[in-house]
Amino acid sequence: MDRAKIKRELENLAAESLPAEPPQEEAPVEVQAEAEGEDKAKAKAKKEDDAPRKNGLIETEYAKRGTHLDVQINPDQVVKAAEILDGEGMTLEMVTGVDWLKEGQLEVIYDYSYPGGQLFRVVVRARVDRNNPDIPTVCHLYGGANWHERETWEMLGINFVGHPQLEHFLLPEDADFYPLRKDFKS
Amino acid sequence: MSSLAQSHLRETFELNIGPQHPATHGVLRIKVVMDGEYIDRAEPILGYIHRMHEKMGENRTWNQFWPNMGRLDYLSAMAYNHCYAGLMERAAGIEVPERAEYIRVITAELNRIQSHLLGFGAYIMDLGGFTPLMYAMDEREQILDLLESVTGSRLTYCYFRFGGVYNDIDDDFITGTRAFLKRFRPQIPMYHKLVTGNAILMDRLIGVGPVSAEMCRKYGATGPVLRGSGVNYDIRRNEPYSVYPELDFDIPVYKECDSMARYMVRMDEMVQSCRIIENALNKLPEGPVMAEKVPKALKPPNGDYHYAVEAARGTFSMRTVSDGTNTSYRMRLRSPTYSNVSLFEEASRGMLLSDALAFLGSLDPVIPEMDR
Amino acid sequence: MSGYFKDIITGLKSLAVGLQITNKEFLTKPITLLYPHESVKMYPRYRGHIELVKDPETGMNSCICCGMCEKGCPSGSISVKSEKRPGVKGKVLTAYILNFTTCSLCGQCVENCKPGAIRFSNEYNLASTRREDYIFNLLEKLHPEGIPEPEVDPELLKKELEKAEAAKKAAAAKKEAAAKQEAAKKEPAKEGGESKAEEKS
Amino acid sequence: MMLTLSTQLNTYLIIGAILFGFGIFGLVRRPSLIGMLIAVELVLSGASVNFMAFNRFLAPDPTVGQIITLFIMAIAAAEAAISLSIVIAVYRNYKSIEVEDLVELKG
Amino acid sequence: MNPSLFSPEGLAGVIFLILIGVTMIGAIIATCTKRLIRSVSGLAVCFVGVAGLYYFLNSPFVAMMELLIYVGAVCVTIAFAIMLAEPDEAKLARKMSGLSGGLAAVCGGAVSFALGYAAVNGQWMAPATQVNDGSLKMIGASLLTKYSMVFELISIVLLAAIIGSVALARAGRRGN
Amino acid sequence: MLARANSLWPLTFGLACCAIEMLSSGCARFDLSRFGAEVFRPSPRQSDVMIVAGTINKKMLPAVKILYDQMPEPKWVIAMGNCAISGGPFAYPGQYNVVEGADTFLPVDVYIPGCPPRPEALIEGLLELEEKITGKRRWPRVKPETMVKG
Amino acid sequence: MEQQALLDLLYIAAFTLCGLAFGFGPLLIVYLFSPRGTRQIVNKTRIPIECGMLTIGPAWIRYGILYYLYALMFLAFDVDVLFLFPVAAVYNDFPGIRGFVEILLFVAILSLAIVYAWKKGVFKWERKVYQQ
Amino acid sequence: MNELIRLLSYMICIAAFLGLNLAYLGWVERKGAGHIQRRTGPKDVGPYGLLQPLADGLKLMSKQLIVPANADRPLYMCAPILTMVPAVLLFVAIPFGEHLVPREFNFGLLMMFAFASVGGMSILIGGWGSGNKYSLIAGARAVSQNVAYEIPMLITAITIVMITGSMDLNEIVRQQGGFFWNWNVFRLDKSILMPVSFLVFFICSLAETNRTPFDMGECEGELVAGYHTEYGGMGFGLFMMAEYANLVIGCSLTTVLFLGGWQCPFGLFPGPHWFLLKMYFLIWCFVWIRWTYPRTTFWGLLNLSWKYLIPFSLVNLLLTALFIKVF
Ligand code: SF4
Ligand code: SF4
Ligand code: SF4
Repeated sequence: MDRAKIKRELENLAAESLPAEPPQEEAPVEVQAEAEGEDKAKAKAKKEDDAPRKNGLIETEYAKRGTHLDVQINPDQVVKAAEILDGEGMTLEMVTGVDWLKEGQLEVIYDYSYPGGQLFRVVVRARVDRNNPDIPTVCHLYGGANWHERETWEMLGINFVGHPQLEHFLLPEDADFYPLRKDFKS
Repeated sequence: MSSLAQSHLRETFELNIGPQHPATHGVLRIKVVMDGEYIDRAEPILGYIHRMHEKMGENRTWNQFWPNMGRLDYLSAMAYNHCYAGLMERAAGIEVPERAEYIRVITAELNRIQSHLLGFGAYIMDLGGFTPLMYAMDEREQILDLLESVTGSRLTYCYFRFGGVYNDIDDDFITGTRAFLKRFRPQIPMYHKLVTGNAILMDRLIGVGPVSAEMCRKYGATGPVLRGSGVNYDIRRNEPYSVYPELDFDIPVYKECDSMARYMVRMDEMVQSCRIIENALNKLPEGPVMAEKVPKALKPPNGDYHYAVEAARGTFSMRTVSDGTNTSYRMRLRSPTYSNVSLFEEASRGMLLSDALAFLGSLDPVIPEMDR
Repeated sequence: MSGYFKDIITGLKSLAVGLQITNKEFLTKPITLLYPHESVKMYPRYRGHIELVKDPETGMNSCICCGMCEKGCPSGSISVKSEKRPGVKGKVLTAYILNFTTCSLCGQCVENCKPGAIRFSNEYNLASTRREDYIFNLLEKLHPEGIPEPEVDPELLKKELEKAEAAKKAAAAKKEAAAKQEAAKKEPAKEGGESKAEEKS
Repeated sequence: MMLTLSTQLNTYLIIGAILFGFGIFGLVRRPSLIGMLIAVELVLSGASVNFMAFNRFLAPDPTVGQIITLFIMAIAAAEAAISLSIVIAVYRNYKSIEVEDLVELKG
Repeated sequence: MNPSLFSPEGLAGVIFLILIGVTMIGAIIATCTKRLIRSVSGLAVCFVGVAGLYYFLNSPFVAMMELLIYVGAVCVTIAFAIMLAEPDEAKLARKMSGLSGGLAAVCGGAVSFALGYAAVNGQWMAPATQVNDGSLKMIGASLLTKYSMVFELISIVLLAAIIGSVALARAGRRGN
Repeated sequence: MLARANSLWPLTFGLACCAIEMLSSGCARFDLSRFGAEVFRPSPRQSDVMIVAGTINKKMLPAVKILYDQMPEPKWVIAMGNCAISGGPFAYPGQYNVVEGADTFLPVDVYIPGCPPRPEALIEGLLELEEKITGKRRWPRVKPETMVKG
Repeated sequence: MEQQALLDLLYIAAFTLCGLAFGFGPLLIVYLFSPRGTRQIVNKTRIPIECGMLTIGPAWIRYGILYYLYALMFLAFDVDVLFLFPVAAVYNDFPGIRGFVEILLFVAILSLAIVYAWKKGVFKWERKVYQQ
Repeated sequence: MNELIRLLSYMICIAAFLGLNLAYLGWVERKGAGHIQRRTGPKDVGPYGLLQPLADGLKLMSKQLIVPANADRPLYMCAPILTMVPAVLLFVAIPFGEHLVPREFNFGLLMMFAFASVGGMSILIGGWGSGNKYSLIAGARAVSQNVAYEIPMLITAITIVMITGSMDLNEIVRQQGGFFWNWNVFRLDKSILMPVSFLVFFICSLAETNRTPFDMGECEGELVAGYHTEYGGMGFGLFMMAEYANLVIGCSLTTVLFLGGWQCPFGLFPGPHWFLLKMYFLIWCFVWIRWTYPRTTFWGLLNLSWKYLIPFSLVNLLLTALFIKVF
């Protein structure tokens, strides 16, 4: 594992993804975020951290976040990122999703770590549109992603394109809801 | 000719194993496509004990989420408590008194021994031997007594708090723990004599269920599974948390990659846990067990937090997305057996049925933790 | 071929060792605890369902009906019913309903209770044929012979009456409420007895 | 009369004949190879009964018949083993043990 | 000459009748049921009966061998083969009825009638004298002496059977 | 009746945390076998009492129903743990996956509360069931005591 | 039939009856005393047990090639071994080496079968390798 | 007539003996298991739990029998009865004492094997008749195992026959009179492998009775409850009873063939008590072994038979043949 190399390549990737997101789209996101700033606590927190992040790579403070690198990229680049990290011997710890209801987006989070001597944790995120939540699968690279992606699909309705078996997993077979979406009510 | 071409169709049939089945450690269901005695495909089906922990994380306050941690992996609840405590302390920037950390480590390691004991017993029971389970449970009761005297419950501990632990340990506990260690240490060679050395068992475990290190990496398997595949990876060492860096212990690693290796890793980890406990008891400092000024209603700043601990079955990590309120925006629990068992499908291909179940047992799954 | 025989011999030896061990265990005394005939004592920290603490001095509970336990409970198992009685300081607990069937014994309620009016009981062997048995009224459980009327403090009553009679001023009432609030704020996690003492003074 | 049947040669011969007949009946009737094999076993045992009966009532050296019967048993066992494995082999190749299907496949 | 019902001879006669019944019922089950597994069970029942007949024919040894070999081995093997080859009998049931059944009945009836007729009407000569009692020891002795060839032959035949069947069964094994 | 009450064979059926306590109660310290109830049968056909130990969720529900159906009469159900009684800590308004109590669909005979109940409580539950079957209690009742530190 | 054999037969028959009684008796009692109806929730009492799931596929499956091989071997072997019985019974009565030679031959031929099967790998239960 | 009375009285005695054994072996097993596992075992039902078997039996009898919908009804019903018949029948030949034997058959040993082999078929049809995959697989396994272990058992028995020249069980016992070195286990002059042979026979009888470590038929870990998965109540009870009856028979046979039956080790006071002592000791060994070892795998079990037991017993057979000729 070569931390510098990973960082470099991910940075490239993130840089690539920057122009892919037109700046107009970013604007409403921020507006929305500000709109929700009515919440007092939120506003206070916002000073320290702004929630809707732009694409790009951040080097985070491990002691504070528990991760070293945090990179946000376009959905179509997750496979690329996975390839980079796989090539460096990283393992995919989990895949998960977050529903950003206010922004109308779903975020997919990939947690990578290095199962060797050195400690290195990388988070890769990608946001997809809530109405059209398609993202390529990384199953072919990481067998373990299979179950995680399946669960993410089940819980949040993120459609992993190319996933071999996107069926109900934790929920009963006839479940027709996405329980972890923020607008879910049983 | 076409009918001849079909002649080598597989003569397969499907078999349900679980959810109510003595070998699946609860309610795991495995749909097996069998080819005679061989497994063609074994697909685990989860969800029979899915308890919405992640959703509950979103609509309970940080404090109210505590009981869930004890019920994820009820066998090593302490480690899970530890993870949640660590996560929130990282998020809210709480300093934990040293004594509290030591107590956490001691109880978590006791809990680990307890978990491995049960895992050992249940595993041998899977393989048809009942007596080791009883012996293991007997030892386990001692640990439960100790832990009960501190925490008040036997399984589903809810003992840690943000910034420390619920209440201090007393001298009875310390002497009790020492006495237990003294009593327990000679038991392990006894288990080895009774069980590990047994020719029948060796025949069943050695070479069964090979899982390579590469496969572990691809599937994100951790804990004894990974260490049984020759990878020296343990969060307690590689991503040190709490006071583990100050304690001295070894990480057992076996290179054989088979069920026996995983089993041996667990057995050796018990010995190491004893060492850790002894060490920690010796170093146990005086002081408070609760940080001062921990707000009742915790509101960690906006953002993502991640924390990982080494639970009895592997890396348990939590990722929470806080939006600055007193509940989490998203709570993600990464349970070790979820990843460990996910490799079962690939690894069990072409195994004999009984081998596959021996293999499954060696992964030591706890189903409620998988399903969350 | 030598491996063949070696296998047999080591195998048989290991089997014999196993038999030895179980035989030894067979001859030792069982450790079973004969439960209905004998039972263990619970640890002081044992967490049974929660119960109200009986104040040794007054024989009453020390709940101030603040509702913190109710609010903090993750599973909503607690509901505190209280009312204001003349001559008694603070609210009076009329019913403390614990739905034990949803409780997870987490301890949040006990932690949240500032006056320490509740604690874990040592009841570890509950079993019944009816589900309703576990919706406890802890107050009734505390006083199985019937809930005693709270002691009416004559001075306080007098004071109250005086106040009521003397002016019936809204200001006075307001003042008292303010004082009460202050008292609640001032005394964090005080023992029940103390708050009682305060009540008397 | 009924109670002394066991001492009469004819009883055995008739039983043997009936068994034999059942065997033939089954042989014709059974559509599947294994069914036919079962029928053949019946035929063989019918023959053995006859042998034993003759041996008991008529033969000068009663060991001969017994040994022949034993030999028949051995042969029957061998035959069963071989024919069953043939059946299995056939089944594997044609996915059927029905005679008609086999005939069709040949054509 | 008729023994009383409760003398040992009489009881033996009753047992003999029962055995005949068992044999016949077994044979009927073996040939007439639809499910092959049932016919194997019938076959086993029939063999139990036949073993009893052998017993009445003064050769308990052969009777025991019948049980051991036919019931304990042949039937079990056939049952295994059924498990492997044709567990669902629906198709067979379809073909059981009709013409073939009638034909079979006629064939079987004719054969057994012919044989039975021949047997009953045949002029069987009673033996002069029996040289030995046909007991187990005598069988053993003759196997060791007079019929030693048979003895060895049996083992060779069976060896061939084992080798043949193993080879055959493995030949079809997938992957080979 | 007495015979039935003293030979209650439970179904090996553990769902979650409470199952571990069920297991412990079968083990050396508590030993259910004293009452002839240690014969955990894996097949519902051979068992008399179903100990629902743990959370039943919507996916498991049909299986539990089928298992109950497959048990031959006379049969009993023990709901062990708060989850089995009412959904326990997981039953909150708006939840989507937990069945709130085994008695919503099973005729439960004995309820054992706790999270998890101690093994003694399970034994007590069995005794309670015996009492229900025979109408008489043969066993002393135990009053809980607290250890005094010393 | 001789008296001896007759009595043997009677004993066997009597004990068979006894066995049948042991078998039928309890079932009869069950038949008389057991409850008739079963409390059901989803009417699934009589479906086969499959760990609480509905059964997949037919119950009578094609199964057991490996056993089958063993069964075949067993069949032949068993029959073989049985022929040793009468020989063994009289073995002592025949002085001379002939008996021994015969048994030796017999056993040798028998063992060939095991050797063959061993060589052929019948006793090897290896993990199958599937090509994906 | 005398014979008839004798027959009837033996029948009654055996039935009583058997009934008692079937009930209390279960108790012994549970109690033994308990003590081996540091617990007490059945205790509170009657003194020392002695009424436990009674309670179990009564309960099983009052339990409903459910015939699964797609079982093969006649086969399903027949199987438990059929397993019971040979198990009871075999007691007819067991010599409890010199004169305490229901019937001395001069082909007794062969008869034992012959009727025991019928039991295999009943397991098979039970497994098949249940209409359940687990039962079917487990039935096939159990029979396959029974079958595999019958061979070494037979070969060993043949060795004994060769030594004693008789198949009459009582005669075999009689020949082992005197001191214990005359027991067949220690007859090193007949073949130096005799103790090994005893071991082989012992292992085989373990396997034949489907006991752990060879309980493939039940293998709870894999196939729910084995071939009696679908049998509830008394159906299951019968299978269990047959298992215990077979246990008694297996141990009796081992005692008779190797341990000198009713003979006293020191040539004093031979009698049924010695027989029972030895038999129960063996049964206890079975229980002991059951609660000590894990289960073998299926192929391990078959291979044990084919790779070890059969070659050993064959070698022993040859050695015996040789020794008899040489000495
Ligand atoms: S212990 Fe926890 S769950 Fe139980 S009543 Fe108290 S706060 Fe609620
Ligand atoms: S927190 Fe304590 S004082 Fe407040 S209502 Fe609850 S029990 Fe009473
Ligand atoms: S009642 Fe508590 S311990 Fe039992 S299953 Fe539910 S959460 Fe787990």
